[in-house]
Amino acid sequence: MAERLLRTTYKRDMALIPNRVQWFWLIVLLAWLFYYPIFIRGLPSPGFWLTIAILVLIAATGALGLNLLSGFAGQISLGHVFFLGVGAFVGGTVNTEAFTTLSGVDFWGLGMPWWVGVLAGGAVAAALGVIVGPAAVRLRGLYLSLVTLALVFLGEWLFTAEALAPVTGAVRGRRVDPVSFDVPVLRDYVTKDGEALYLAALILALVAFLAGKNIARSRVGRAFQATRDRDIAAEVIGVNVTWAKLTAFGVSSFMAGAAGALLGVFLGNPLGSNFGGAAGLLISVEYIAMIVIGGIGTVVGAVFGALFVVALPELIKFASEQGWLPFIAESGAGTLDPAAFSAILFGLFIVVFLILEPLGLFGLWFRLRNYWKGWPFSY
Amino acid sequence: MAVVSGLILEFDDVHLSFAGINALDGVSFTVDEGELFAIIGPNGAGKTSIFNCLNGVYRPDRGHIRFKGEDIIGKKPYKIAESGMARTFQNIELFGNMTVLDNLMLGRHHLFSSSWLAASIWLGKARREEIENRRRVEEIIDFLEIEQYRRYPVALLPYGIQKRVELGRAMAMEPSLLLLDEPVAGMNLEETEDMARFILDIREELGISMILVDHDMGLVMDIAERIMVLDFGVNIATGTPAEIQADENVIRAYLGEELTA
Amino acid sequence: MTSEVKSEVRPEAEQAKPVISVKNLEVVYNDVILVLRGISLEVPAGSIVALLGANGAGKTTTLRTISGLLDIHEGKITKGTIELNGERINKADAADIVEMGLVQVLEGRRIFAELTVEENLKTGSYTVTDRQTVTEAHDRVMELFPILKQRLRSTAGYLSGGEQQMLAIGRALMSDPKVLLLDEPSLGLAPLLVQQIRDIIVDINKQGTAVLLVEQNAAMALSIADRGYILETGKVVMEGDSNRLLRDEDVREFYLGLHAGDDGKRKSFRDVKHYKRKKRWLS
Amino acid sequence: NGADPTTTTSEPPPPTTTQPPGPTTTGMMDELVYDVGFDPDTGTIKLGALAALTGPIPGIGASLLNGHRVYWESVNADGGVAGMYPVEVVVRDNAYNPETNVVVYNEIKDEVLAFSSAIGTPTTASIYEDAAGENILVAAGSLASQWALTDNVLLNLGANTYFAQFANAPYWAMNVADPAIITDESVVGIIYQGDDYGQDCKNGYDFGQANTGFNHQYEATYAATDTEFSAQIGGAQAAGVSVLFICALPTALATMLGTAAALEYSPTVFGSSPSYNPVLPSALGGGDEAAGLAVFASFPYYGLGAGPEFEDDTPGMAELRADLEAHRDAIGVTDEMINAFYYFGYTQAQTFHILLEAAVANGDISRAGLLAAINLVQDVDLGYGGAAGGYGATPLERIPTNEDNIGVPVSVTENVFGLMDITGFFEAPYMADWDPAG
Amino acid sequence: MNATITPLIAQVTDLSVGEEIIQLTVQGLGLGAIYALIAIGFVIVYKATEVINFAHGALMLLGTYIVFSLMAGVVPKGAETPAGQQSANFPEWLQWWLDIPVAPRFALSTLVAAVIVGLFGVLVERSVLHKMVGQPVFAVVLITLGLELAVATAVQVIWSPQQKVLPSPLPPALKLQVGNISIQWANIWAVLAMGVCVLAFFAFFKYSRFGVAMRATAHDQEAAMAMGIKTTTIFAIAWAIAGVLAAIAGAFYVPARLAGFITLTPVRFAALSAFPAAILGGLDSPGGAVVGGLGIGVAQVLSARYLNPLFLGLEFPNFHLIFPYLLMIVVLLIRPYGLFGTPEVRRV
Ligand SMILES: Nc1ncnc2c1ncn2[C@@H]1O[C@H](COP(=O)(O)OP(=O)(O)OP(=O)(O)O)[C@@H](O)[C@H]1O
Ligand SMILES: Nc1ncnc2c1ncn2[C@@H]1O[C@H](COP(=O)(O)OP(=O)(O)OP(=O)(O)O)[C@@H](O)[C@H]1O
Ligand SMILES: [Mg+2]
Ligand SMILES: [Mg+2]
Repeated sequence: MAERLLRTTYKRDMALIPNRVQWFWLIVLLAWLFYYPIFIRGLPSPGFWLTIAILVLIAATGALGLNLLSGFAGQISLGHVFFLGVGAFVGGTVNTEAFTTLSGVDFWGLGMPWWVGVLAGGAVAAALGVIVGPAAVRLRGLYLSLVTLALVFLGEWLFTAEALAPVTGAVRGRRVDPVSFDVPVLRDYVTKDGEALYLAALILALVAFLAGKNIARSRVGRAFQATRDRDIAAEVIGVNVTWAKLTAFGVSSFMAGAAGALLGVFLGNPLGSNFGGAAGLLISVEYIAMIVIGGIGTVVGAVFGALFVVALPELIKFASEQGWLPFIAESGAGTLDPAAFSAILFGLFIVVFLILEPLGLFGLWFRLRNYWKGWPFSY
Repeated sequence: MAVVSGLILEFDDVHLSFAGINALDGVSFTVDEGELFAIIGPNGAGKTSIFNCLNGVYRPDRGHIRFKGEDIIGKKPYKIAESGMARTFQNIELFGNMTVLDNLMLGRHHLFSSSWLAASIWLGKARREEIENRRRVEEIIDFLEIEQYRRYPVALLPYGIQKRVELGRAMAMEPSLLLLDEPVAGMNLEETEDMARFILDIREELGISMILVDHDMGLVMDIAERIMVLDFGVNIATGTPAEIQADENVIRAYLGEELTA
Repeated sequence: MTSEVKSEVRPEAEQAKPVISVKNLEVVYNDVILVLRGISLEVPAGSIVALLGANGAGKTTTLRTISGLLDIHEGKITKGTIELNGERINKADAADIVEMGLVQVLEGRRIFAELTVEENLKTGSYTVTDRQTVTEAHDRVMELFPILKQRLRSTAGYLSGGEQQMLAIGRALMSDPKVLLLDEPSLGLAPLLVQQIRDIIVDINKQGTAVLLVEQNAAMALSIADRGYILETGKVVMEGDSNRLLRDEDVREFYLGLHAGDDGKRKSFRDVKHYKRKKRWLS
Repeated sequence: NGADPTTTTSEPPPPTTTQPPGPTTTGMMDELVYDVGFDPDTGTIKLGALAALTGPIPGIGASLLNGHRVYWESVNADGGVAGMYPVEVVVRDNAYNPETNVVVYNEIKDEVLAFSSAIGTPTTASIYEDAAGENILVAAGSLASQWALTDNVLLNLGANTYFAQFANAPYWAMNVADPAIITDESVVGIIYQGDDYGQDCKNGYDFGQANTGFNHQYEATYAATDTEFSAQIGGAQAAGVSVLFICALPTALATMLGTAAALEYSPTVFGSSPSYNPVLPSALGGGDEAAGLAVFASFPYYGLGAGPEFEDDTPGMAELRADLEAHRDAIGVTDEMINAFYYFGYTQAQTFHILLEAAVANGDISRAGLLAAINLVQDVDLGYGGAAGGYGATPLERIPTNEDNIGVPVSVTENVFGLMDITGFFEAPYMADWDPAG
Repeated sequence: MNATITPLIAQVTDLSVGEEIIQLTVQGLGLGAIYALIAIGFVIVYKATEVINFAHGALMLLGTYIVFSLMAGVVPKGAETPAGQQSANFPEWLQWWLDIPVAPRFALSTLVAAVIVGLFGVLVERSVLHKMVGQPVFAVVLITLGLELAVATAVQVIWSPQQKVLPSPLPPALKLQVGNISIQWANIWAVLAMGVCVLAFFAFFKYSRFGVAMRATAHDQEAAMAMGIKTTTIFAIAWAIAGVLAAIAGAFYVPARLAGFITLTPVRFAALSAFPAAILGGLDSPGGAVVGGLGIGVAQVLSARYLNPLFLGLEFPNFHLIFPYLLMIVVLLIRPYGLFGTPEVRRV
């Protein structure tokens, strides 16, 4: 136990998981995450629990990226969905074989393994992320946010353009093949496309989380935060703020693009208008909601936030459709039916939650953790 | 690099103006290697503006600034920082959400060379660098006696400690010229004494040249070797503390009768 | 430089009824951090009272509590009362307290950086409806700080540190307050200006404004104050007539830098060794 | 497709026609084969409906769903499918959002036999491949002709695709209408929404143009969020367009026509469904329906894919009205829900019902059995006065109808669907040549 | 079923290119006036709180439906709500209201809606945002987003999601002919309404002490309070004004932009389309909102007419969708705080 209190080397002090207790819980958590698809096989509506989990993992990856950009580097971006879209189409093109639809439209495709698609989606998104550069260098705060909003509309315009049809399928979207693992060991573990996608999304999310943690605690993360808090002072003490901003856009777009590649798989037929216009803006805003509700500027916060924003509305809906919530009209009655009720409830939930806990779930978690740390001598 | 013997800084006929205000109107001075040079003057005289010109935050309209023999006008602030100029600020410019450790590590940002990709994997060089720089930062923390605050977000620390952390951050940059903008403003006597001690020790132990700006005449007169007095962007006197204290112009424009009495 | 200003104090001020009276005040931040541990102090009408103490002692907190700005810092009064002119203001809104004539100059300038100097001054007269008063107050501020007059249309955020401090004080004077709380007004001001500020405070006070003055520059503060309080970690450890405080050995050593053995002369900073000392009143 | 967790990878579905995998069939009908979504104890068939009850089109979503529910309610009132298998519809809201659609689809797909209603083209696109992998039949709440190419997505026999609407109309305007509306002197143009819907219209228009050779001179797109159309309308005007095809949503159509009227530009307009809406005249007239109808007549306006009128005395409409009256209170159908989307939902259920009946008659209501039943349903007459529709064995034959019908606006008091059919169902001779696959 | 209508040959008017540009500019100004009205709503809340109010669209929606209820004589009852004027269900004692001629009734309805939504804005501020004083700006932004979802869905539930018709004195075909140029009355009134709002706004800032107080509050709430500024009053005023502007914008949006046809979504998301206008002019500048709104409106129409065909030929349709954003980016790269926005003070 002494080890838990005293750290004798800097190496140990700076380790991500400095003690055995934390290692223990981490391993429990990981084991549970990998066991999850097997666990839910026995539940009613396993498909629901699996899709929700996949969406949460994909969203968490995207949110981790946005959190580095907005939470750490302070560049609030409304254009995140654009990079998800780039990832979806590029990733889809890379991991799907070329094909021709029945109506004779040719699609490009490389038929590579899923992770190549993920990397390619990330790389292309990162490259495009840097185009925001000139604006990011000159603009600040909400002005920059609203300029990144342009990406949402630019994205819709590009993704639905007939000229890019071999990649995006223009207005009709493109087909994206499922993820597959050609590993015999996993035969009983991955029995369905959905489980394969879950595994891929889990691996990606874990990698993104680790990378996010490392970036946050390294010189890069510090430079991001310095840029966010006081950019002039940061520059004076030796931080190249332009570099920091571009790196932040690059890294965050990379994660968005990688997440987008799997989102494309999830959607099966990603469509330009999913990633642009009003629908796209809502997605961007959802990502901002994730990092704010999770706790802005904290790496775990992004994950909490993804869980809250993606899973909660579905769970409320699930609950009200199961009839667990009272006083609701039947679906489609055009009044307070489960769907409308869930939407109102979710809206109010955000309001109430942020009033009570403006620092987000991370703030809540922080307080709980401190409470338990001190237990039984809390306060 | 052509180092003019003994001079670390030459500030030569610098003019700077903002929408009709002449903040600096042809100011010249030099700082010797290892010297503790002070700049004083009434509020709005242009002291902070001189620092901002040195750092590359402001670009003078006219004039030359040579640091270690190299003209630095037009260079980016971070480049100037890399070449060895560090600074504390009149209004504390620490990163309030970050811990003392992180603030100090930030001072060493330019001493790293690993890429963001390496950082995200935290292997090899990236990790080695983090650990090595951490070691140096701990030395500074020991020196400034702020061990107990190491992991506190700086925003929670008392004002006097924050000022000390800011000094630590500047030290962490391994500078050859240190600019101190009102390091003891708002401090009580005890803290001022501590700060004076640190400044003197830094100079003695590390031999770093310094430019000190402050309105605490006790401090300035006690520790500065040479003082320049600025009024409305014009250099009205330069000399030793004793000379300055006796200067009629300086008394009229800045010191007032009481202090010298 | 000690106490020649003292003699100007009118003797009746000592007996006057307090405008501010704080009794047994206890303040907690975030429900857990106990900062003031039962403070009592009084500001008699028409007097200047100095509040001294180390960093973090709770001086700013005391002022905040009086002017109703505790809420916004997640602070709470858990015990004690505050009275302004005999009226209990524990729960009063900051804006209402200003309407009652009490204005605070916040620590750290806190000017509105994006507004011009003139607009900043306008916010100071927000509560005043009488145009005449505003014009007079404006003229007075211009007279006190001529440099601000040249800068009326400048963006306040671009003023130098000292100019901003002047603006902060000037802004508070715009409403012609009856009670003025000053939190470190001399911070970052040139020596000449510190003298001027001191004179201004005396001047304002002469016009009937009571002043509660928080200062690190103890010499300056005590030279004009009628009374002084010394705060350490949330408690009043010493209080009294400022002449008495000025004679106190500890105060002389720790607040004025004058040492008993040195013929009352200040020791050079070069000679002060870096060591931790003990204050007698704490031991 | 792979998004969806329970897709068996690439292996063909287990055969269900010979031996049911579930508990052996007992009770009702010994030889009935089933797998998912059928409760042998109660004989209940469970169907899924993916509806848009929040999000961008909750009004349309509610109408469509209610038409659907009323129909099944009436089926159940008669004892159910084949008079003995009642239908239970499990409804989920997809908010017209593909991502949500995948989630809710997965939530209920393991308990339902098929999806008798799934609103929207982009939403349906997100699930149909997964559904195909599991032999799940999906009835699309969409008029996109692309569904003709899929094995497991069912088009509504009671409605015409956008393609068919625009491909047939020129023929009617040139050869049937008297006097001809499009002549050699006519300059023809098209304004369409820049999405999959508009694209389908545009393809139909192009096909019609290629076959009739009308003088096409102008083409412009707009975006679904646009509220200002003077550029598109002004462009048509400047190009001298005298017959304008518009593929839009009601708000956009109203705004376009209002702008055209203000610009004193009155081309003959052909609008796809659902461009027209029965309350549009009232809107265009500022609340005065008669004034608005006059504006429509001044172009004049022809509504394509008009469908029947509410008061038609065809057997189909008689039944629709009767079912509505009988069950509206139970379902909660209000007056304002009764519109073309209600009709769509109703006929969609009707189309689906025919398939179910065929499957039951065939003794197999497993998922594969239901899919196979598509081929059993040919030349069905829904009873609305049109030619028979039906499905064929190959995707290319699964175009339920290549017909169109055209109506003109009338007062909503005359016809709650708003358009008076002036042509009946008709099909241009060249429609037989259409090959959606090339 | 036989064709009863004889088709006409379209009347093609011959506008010269110059006239056509004027005609399109006039239309663009009508579009821009609405953008400006909405953008001013953003500006006021931003000015007082530095928050982008995502709930503005929901306030607009609420205003629109209140105007609808008053104009069509409809008491909302969820799914039972009748669709239009034909089925008005106002009680007997309110019939006199429906006898008022349409034009004054529209003006009165707009006024009533403005008051109600203004009060609703105050209510929202008091009950929710009030508690967020001193909290991180983005938490507040998100709260407005949560409010948007709740309020907009509540409107859907209260009035039912089915399409409605807003009876108004401004049907789209009603126009003023000036030479060869037609100007729709709906546009004229939109511009007038916008103008009146802006003038009232300027007067309010000039002749009341709230203007400076509002900016002070946004910048530093504590310092503002120390100056005796009741920051809660300031916030309430800002939200009240935003509510009033939203209702007015909603009332004019439907006849001028949607041809009197109400469905939820276009109104709800209308506010988003005014972002470029607000930012182009400078987020804290009402004058900027006007210039930005009108500028973007005109640019959008002209680009749709003259640039779209070019891009359509390249298989990139609907260029006019992104043109306002491109314009916005170019302006911001030159002037980072918009045309008239206040630059942030940045110094060390
Ligand atoms: N960025 C700026 N824009 C406009 N004016 C400026 C700017 N920076 C400084 N000034 C003006 O230049 C003059 C010099 O300012 P500076 O901050 O250098 O003074 P200082 O000598 O540091 O004063 P203090 O002792 O009060 O800190 C002041 O009058 C100030 O208002
Ligand atoms: N908002 C807050 N939340 C929690 N603790 C606080 C808060 N504000 C102040 N404190 C703590 O309360 C104590 C007293 O603070 P205060 O600012 O009143 O001291 P002070 O005497 O004014 O010091 P200084 O001379 O540094 O201004 C300090 O320890 C400080 O850390
Ligand atoms: Mg300065
Ligand atoms: Mg203080």
